[in-house]
Amino acid sequence: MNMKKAAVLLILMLTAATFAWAGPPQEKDSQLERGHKVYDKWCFPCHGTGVGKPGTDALKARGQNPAVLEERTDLTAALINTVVRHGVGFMPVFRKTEISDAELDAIDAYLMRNNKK
Amino acid sequence: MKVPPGLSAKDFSDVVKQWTEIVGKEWIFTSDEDVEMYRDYYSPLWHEDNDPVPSAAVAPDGVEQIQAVLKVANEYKVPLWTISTGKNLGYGGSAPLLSGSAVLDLKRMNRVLEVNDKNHYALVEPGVSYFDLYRYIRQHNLKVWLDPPDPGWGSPVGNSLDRGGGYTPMRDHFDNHCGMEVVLANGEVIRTGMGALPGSKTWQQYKYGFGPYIDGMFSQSNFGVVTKMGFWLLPEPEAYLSGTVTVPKHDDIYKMVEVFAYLVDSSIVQATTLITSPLWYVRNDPELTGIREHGTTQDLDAYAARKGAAYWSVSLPFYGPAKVVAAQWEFAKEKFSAAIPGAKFLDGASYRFPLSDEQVAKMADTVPFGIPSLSIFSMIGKNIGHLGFSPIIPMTGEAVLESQRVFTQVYRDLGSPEGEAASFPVFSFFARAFVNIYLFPIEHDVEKNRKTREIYRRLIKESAARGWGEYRTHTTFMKDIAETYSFNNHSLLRFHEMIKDAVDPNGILSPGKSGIWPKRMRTAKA
Amino acid sequence: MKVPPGVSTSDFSEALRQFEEVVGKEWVFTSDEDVAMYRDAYSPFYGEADELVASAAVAPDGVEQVQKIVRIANQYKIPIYTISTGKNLGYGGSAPCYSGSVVLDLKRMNRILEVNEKNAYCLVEPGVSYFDLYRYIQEKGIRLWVDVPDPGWGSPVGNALDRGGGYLLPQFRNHFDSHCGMEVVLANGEILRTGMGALPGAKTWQEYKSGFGPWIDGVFSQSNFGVVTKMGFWMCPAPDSYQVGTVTVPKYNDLTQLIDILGYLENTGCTNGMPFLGSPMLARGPIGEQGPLADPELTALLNDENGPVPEEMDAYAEKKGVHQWSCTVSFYGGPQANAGNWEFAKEKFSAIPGAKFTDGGAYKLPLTPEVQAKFNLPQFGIPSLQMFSIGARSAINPTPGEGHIWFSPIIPRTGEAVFEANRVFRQAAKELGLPVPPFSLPTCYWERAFIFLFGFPITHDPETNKKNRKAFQQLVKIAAEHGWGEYRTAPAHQAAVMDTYSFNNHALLRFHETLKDAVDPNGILSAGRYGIWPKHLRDSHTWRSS
Amino acid sequence: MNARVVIIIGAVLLSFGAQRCNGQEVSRSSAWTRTTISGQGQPKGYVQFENYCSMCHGPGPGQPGTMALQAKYKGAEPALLADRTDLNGAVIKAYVRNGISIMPIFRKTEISDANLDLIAEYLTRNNKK
Repeated sequence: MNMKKAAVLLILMLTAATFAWAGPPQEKDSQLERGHKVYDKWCFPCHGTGVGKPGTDALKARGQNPAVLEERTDLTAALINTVVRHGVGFMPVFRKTEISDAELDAIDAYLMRNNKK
Repeated sequence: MKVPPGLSAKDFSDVVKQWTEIVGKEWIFTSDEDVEMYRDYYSPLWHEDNDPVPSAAVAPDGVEQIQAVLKVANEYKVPLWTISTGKNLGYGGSAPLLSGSAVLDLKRMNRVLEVNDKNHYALVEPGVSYFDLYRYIRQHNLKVWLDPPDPGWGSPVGNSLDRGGGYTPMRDHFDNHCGMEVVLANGEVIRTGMGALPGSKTWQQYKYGFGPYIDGMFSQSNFGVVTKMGFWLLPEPEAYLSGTVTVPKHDDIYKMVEVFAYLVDSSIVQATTLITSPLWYVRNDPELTGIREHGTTQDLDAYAARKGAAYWSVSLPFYGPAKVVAAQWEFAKEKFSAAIPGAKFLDGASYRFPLSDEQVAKMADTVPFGIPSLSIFSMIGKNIGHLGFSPIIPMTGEAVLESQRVFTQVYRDLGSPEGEAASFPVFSFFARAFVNIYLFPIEHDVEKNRKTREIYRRLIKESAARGWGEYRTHTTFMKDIAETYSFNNHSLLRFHEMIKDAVDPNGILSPGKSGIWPKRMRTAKA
Repeated sequence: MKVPPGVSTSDFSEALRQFEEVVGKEWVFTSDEDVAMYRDAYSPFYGEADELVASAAVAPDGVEQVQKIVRIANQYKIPIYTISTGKNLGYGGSAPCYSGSVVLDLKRMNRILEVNEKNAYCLVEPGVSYFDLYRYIQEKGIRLWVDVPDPGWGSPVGNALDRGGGYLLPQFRNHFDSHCGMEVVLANGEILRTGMGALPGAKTWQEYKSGFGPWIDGVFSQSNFGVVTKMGFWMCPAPDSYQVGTVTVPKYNDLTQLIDILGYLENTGCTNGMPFLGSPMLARGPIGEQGPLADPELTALLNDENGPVPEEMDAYAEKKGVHQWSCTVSFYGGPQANAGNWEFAKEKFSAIPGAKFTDGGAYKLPLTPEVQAKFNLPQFGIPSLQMFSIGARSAINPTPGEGHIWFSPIIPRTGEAVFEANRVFRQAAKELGLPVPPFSLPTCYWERAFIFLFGFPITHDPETNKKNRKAFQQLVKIAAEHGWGEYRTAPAHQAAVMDTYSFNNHALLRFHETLKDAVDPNGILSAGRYGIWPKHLRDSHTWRSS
Repeated sequence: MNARVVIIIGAVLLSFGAQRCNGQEVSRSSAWTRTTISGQGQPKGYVQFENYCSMCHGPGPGQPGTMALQAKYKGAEPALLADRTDLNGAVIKAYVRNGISIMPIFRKTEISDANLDLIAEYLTRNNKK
């Protein structure tokens, strides 16, 4: 799927419904699909679109553009893992019983899917 | 590797080896990096040497594994600290009270066992978060609501056992639970209420069962590991309406609270709201602070009139059939107008249910409509964390005034960590009493946190002196607050200790929770 | 003079002497005549050797005296049995569970300590009866209602601790649920206060239930872990208006949808009064207004060996032009809100084809005496003893029995459960030679669950009582096999019922016993109550079927 | 106690749910809506009788005691205890201290001997001397 179509599909999906959770990751899901589902479960409530998303609001207030993590193309696994495992600002730590290492790798893959190669 | 107090390194490595056989290498955490993740991220002791950190964490995925873990813990007298999701932030998070304890992390036990939308109840494990349960309900298109607390990432089991509250008519979470399964310290499994009857058909329908009702013993305590809990849910109401009442004068608070109490006690207002003063937004105006210091209530009234601001305001939430919520609002307006000359009324939001996803997307605060969110974190300012100070005060005007006066006086004496006078919003989370909830900012700043702790401890004393007690607190202050409940030479705490020694003789479950220590640690602690 | 089992005569007379020093000679009862007054007037063993009787009774008039008595009992290992008013008739009355115990009679402790109108609560001692509290409120013109059970001579403390129920709004008619704060004398004689009461000078003892740390109040209900000497209760502010209405539905299977809709209306707070299920066709309505079934054809349909056939019942109902089920719902609150709620209820019930409605009227409160006479007093917070006119001698009941005890299983809040319970209990009644009930509808005391109430007559004929006891315990077993457990029962059957709550090899009872040995090591408090025996009596008394 | 009786009671009692219904014409007395009983101008023992006995033996419909005595004597004796002239202290005390039919026992902590004497005095005030 070329990048442009993926981006359009993504935006469509996000604005269509804030409740985008597509159920728990299945065996057959690709790494990207797994990452997206885990992201929706754990990160969307703070970093999603729409009103009252503290993570997006905080990043917007700090001048981060785009503030929505899924729209960024500059995130790295190292940065994501540090933030998830050590917390930043009022975002607390997420333990391995919450987000396992495998799930964190899938989130990394999902958030870096649009990075320039 | 850290070792729990009272154990040798060799013993603890035996323990870790046996636990690893039980839960598997992936679910036992002993490396520094892993253990650090269990620190309380909002700890008021951040970066100080007595900031508690566990020696290890073990994550079972079911009752059998818990029983096996407890068997080993009993053998070696390993102090454990049970958490459900560990998101009890502001009250201790995922860290133990006794540093070096091993955390029993139940997050992996996240099965939604049943949701029944004909008799409106759910049965869940401790690891199920409000988000998980909400998603389950949406996926199965069930016509019931949850009652989430502000942050939705905690769990119904963990939050209700710590006696948290929410915003819909089902706001008293512990009161709305029905039936529990508990693993005792000796590894035995009991089921409370109707659950003790094998094949019971009413475990989530009748709370008490037969004989003594012991569920309350497992809340805010360390007498067992709760592994399942049932909850009564609210069937989806037809409509919601809110209306705001404002009164002009300082002394109108007496009558306002009286009418409010009548409406709440008669179940006309059935959900959580808060009493505020519009003057809070200008609290730093020197003219106002001057009047507060030296002026009379008439001066305050004149100031409010000059500013065109009402002195007090309360918004009333109504849930029910559309015709009825409108009638309840009219009835409430009649009562307030009859009691308080100059009372004004403003129609607030009104909704018909179910809400569309588009409506929800545009709502800043979905929690009063049973939809979990984390938007609270957008509302409470940008410091790292928060620490709740929450005394229960009577539902009277006198108590509202006196609590504001006493608590702001403490700030005046000790100086506020971030410069401005605090205000202590008065919430009606609980049916018959108010609760002041003040969220102290927690910073990654040792000096500021020390100051916060000093003020916190002074507030505890000032409240106790006036007959107000806290309903819940952070692990750091559990000892201080347990000590204020001292009737008849601490007879209640001694009763708790009597039960603790009977149900947990080796003292392995959550030592120190709510001030309850096992026998072998009491002598050391006293 | 009787002596408690396991106590020497010398120890017992020394203990009695010390009791007399504490409460005065006048309030220690040892003569046969006085002690006989503590018999359970409705005992299932009336007049038999196994009747549970007291050896003596002692009546303190305050907490300090209770402490002294408990300490004396500890010293001489005297089994004592606590009663508040002793009017727990049908559930044990004033007699002990462990025959030969000394009854600790708290009736003299009848102080009303506080009634707060603004925050709608009271604090009372165990000897205060519903009549006393109601009279106090009437005298003072306090605009609060008391939630009363059927008989008004019992006490809020005793009834709540045995988990009885009443007739007003849900949060009040569950009496234990509506309590707030307790004072308890422990077996070692120490006093503790629960909830906010543990904070000296607490201002919210009757306003916030659970205090800080474990909430232990439940441990002292239906148990023997302490002597409760004070209890607070949330009371109902006098409502503005009352409205009532009845829906009837034609078909046999309509009952299921009727109950589901009722569940929705109750759980959303729309109908806040206590609902009543009835049956115009079967003349099942409130107790006392339902004579035996007149029409043999209907009785035959009901007693069909595999239970009533819906199509046949529908045909009969149509022929007679009568509806099969009724549900009466009521509303307390502002008049417009009541009317709105009744309209909404009718809308919801109209989903059942053929549903018909009768408006029972809307009334400003308090009711005028003429209107009050039309309604049942407990639903307006007025205590009475009218309930006994059902069991007493009357035109339709020329030779009454001596009393009643209750078989009261909890069944799910569904139509299916009501049909199944009737099928199961009708079959059991046939097999046990009991009078077969035509069709029984459950009561709606508790939110979210039903109680199936069966009154067993008590007679003064040992043979009849023996037969009824055996039948009672059979019904307990049969109910348990279907997942239905009793919520409360008389001492004679408490062990048998507790035995059905046997999950994981009786783990719950063993947990109760662990607590008992910790809080009452000498086992002096109310031995045997709800199946909990002290260590030294456990092996000889615990009744285990398997 | 013959079987027939048990059946009647059984039929009435077995579906004895402590149910109540309203809306239909059901008469209930409101004996207990009065406030505290004052003794002025009343014979000795009137207040005690009203306090402890009137909720079952008072006037008006739905009074279990009055109904029972009406069914028992069918008018040969007044159904209201207060109107009886044939009672004596011993009989009254026997019923109160031992119970009769579904009337349970009243202990001394409920009705003291002194109050019971006063009640007996009240109920025998019209006996022929």
